[in-house]
Amino acid sequence: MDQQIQIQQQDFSVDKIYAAMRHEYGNKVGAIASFVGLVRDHNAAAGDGGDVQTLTIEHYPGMTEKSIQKILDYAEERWPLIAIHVVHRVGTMAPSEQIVLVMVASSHRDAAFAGAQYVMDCLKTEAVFWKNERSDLGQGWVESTNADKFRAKMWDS
Amino acid sequence: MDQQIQIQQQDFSVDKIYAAMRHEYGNKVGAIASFVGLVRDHNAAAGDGGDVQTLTIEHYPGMTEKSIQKILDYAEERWPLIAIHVVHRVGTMAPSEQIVLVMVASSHRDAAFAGAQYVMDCLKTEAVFWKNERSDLGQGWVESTNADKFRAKMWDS
Amino acid sequence: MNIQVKFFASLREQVGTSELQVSAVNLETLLNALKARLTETGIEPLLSPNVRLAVNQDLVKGNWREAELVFTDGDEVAFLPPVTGG
Amino acid sequence: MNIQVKFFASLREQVGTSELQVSAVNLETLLNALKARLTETGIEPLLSPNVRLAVNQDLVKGNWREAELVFTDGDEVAFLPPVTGG
Repeated sequence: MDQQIQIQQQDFSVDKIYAAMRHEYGNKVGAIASFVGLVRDHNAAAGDGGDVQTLTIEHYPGMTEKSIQKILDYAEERWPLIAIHVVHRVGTMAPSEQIVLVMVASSHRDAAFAGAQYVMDCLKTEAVFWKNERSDLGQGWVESTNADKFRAKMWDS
Repeated sequence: MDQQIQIQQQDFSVDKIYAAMRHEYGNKVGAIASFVGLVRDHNAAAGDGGDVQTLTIEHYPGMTEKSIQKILDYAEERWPLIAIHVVHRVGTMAPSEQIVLVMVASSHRDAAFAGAQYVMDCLKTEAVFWKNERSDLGQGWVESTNADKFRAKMWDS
Repeated sequence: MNIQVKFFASLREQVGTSELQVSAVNLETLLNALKARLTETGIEPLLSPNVRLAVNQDLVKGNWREAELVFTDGDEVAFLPPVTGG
Repeated sequence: MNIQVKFFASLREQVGTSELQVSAVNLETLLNALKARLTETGIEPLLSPNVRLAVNQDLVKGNWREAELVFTDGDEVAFLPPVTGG
């Protein structure tokens, strides 16, 4: 399986990554599942009801990449996947900006969906990032929710 | 929720549909899940081991659209979705061509994933299409597999 | 009553046509009319257990072979082999 | 032993710096060295139950506060508050 992990400040083109996914692995690719996370305008952090003005994401260069690679290694073992591409932005973003892309190619639709969903669930709970939301009412660090942790745990069974 | 259903012979641009999905519904969109199905080169139909040369999809104009709308109506009721866009091609396609796109926007990642996967599962079993695969060894009509039917049934619970 | 009858996919191939115009007032007269027209294959393929029937683009619920179908002029009746998309 | 200590996110804000160089041979001497340097906040934030420790970018398994950690020159030690991405 081909793994690509990009952590970067700049925005990304879903289209370019899709085109590569579609054409680089030959005619055995029957399914491409993707997920893009975008900055929403409503507050997740402090729950103070303020509208989000910016989201700032911090990472630990080196360790963050390793933490994502571990997630992809597991996905590769569990499902018949052809390729996974993850792009995760860091730095400061405004509402409606793209934060993260997970794209998974497989011969099989179930595997592509499961792989993409698994990687997203683990990015929420395992990947080494920190998020700070700034609203008109203040700023706060976001933690993964109990629902996030529950979802990630479900893949163990 | 906004529903768009396109059934067409010509190919489609995932990028254009993604751009519309991202910008037409404001800053409450936090998650966009997509699935693209492509023509694979290995045979699903006759299982005769021949490499697929063309896939031909037939539909029942009017009724096919209605069958998809019913699927989207159910998805809308079940999950908090902002928009679903389905494009399904008909006619004759070669390996690696795009067949189908399902794209779902939501505020929530779980809902976007579940919506996209539900719609795909039902397109396999409920939507009014017929598929004919032609390989170097012959041609045959494809039916949804028992696994497809099982997956679609699982959403009932 | 003038009925438009449609055949799709494998059924279209088996009966050798995609569309027929027949005159019928109910399911029984429809099947008789089709029997008279489909002299090569007969109507066996249409009665196969996995074939579903749609009237004016709505699926007939349950076993259509036992349904009380009454037609009005211009109705569209379609025989559908097992579907799959995606 | 010269150790590079890193603080991220909320911890960075709380201790007021992202990096410190300290001299330590094991966990105990590291925490003592940090206590001496972080006079404003103390090391309380670092000991919070949800803080994890990474040595050379590998998470210390189990409860790091009870781990037998021995450092070598140039080791990188990082205090990580709860992570979330995606």
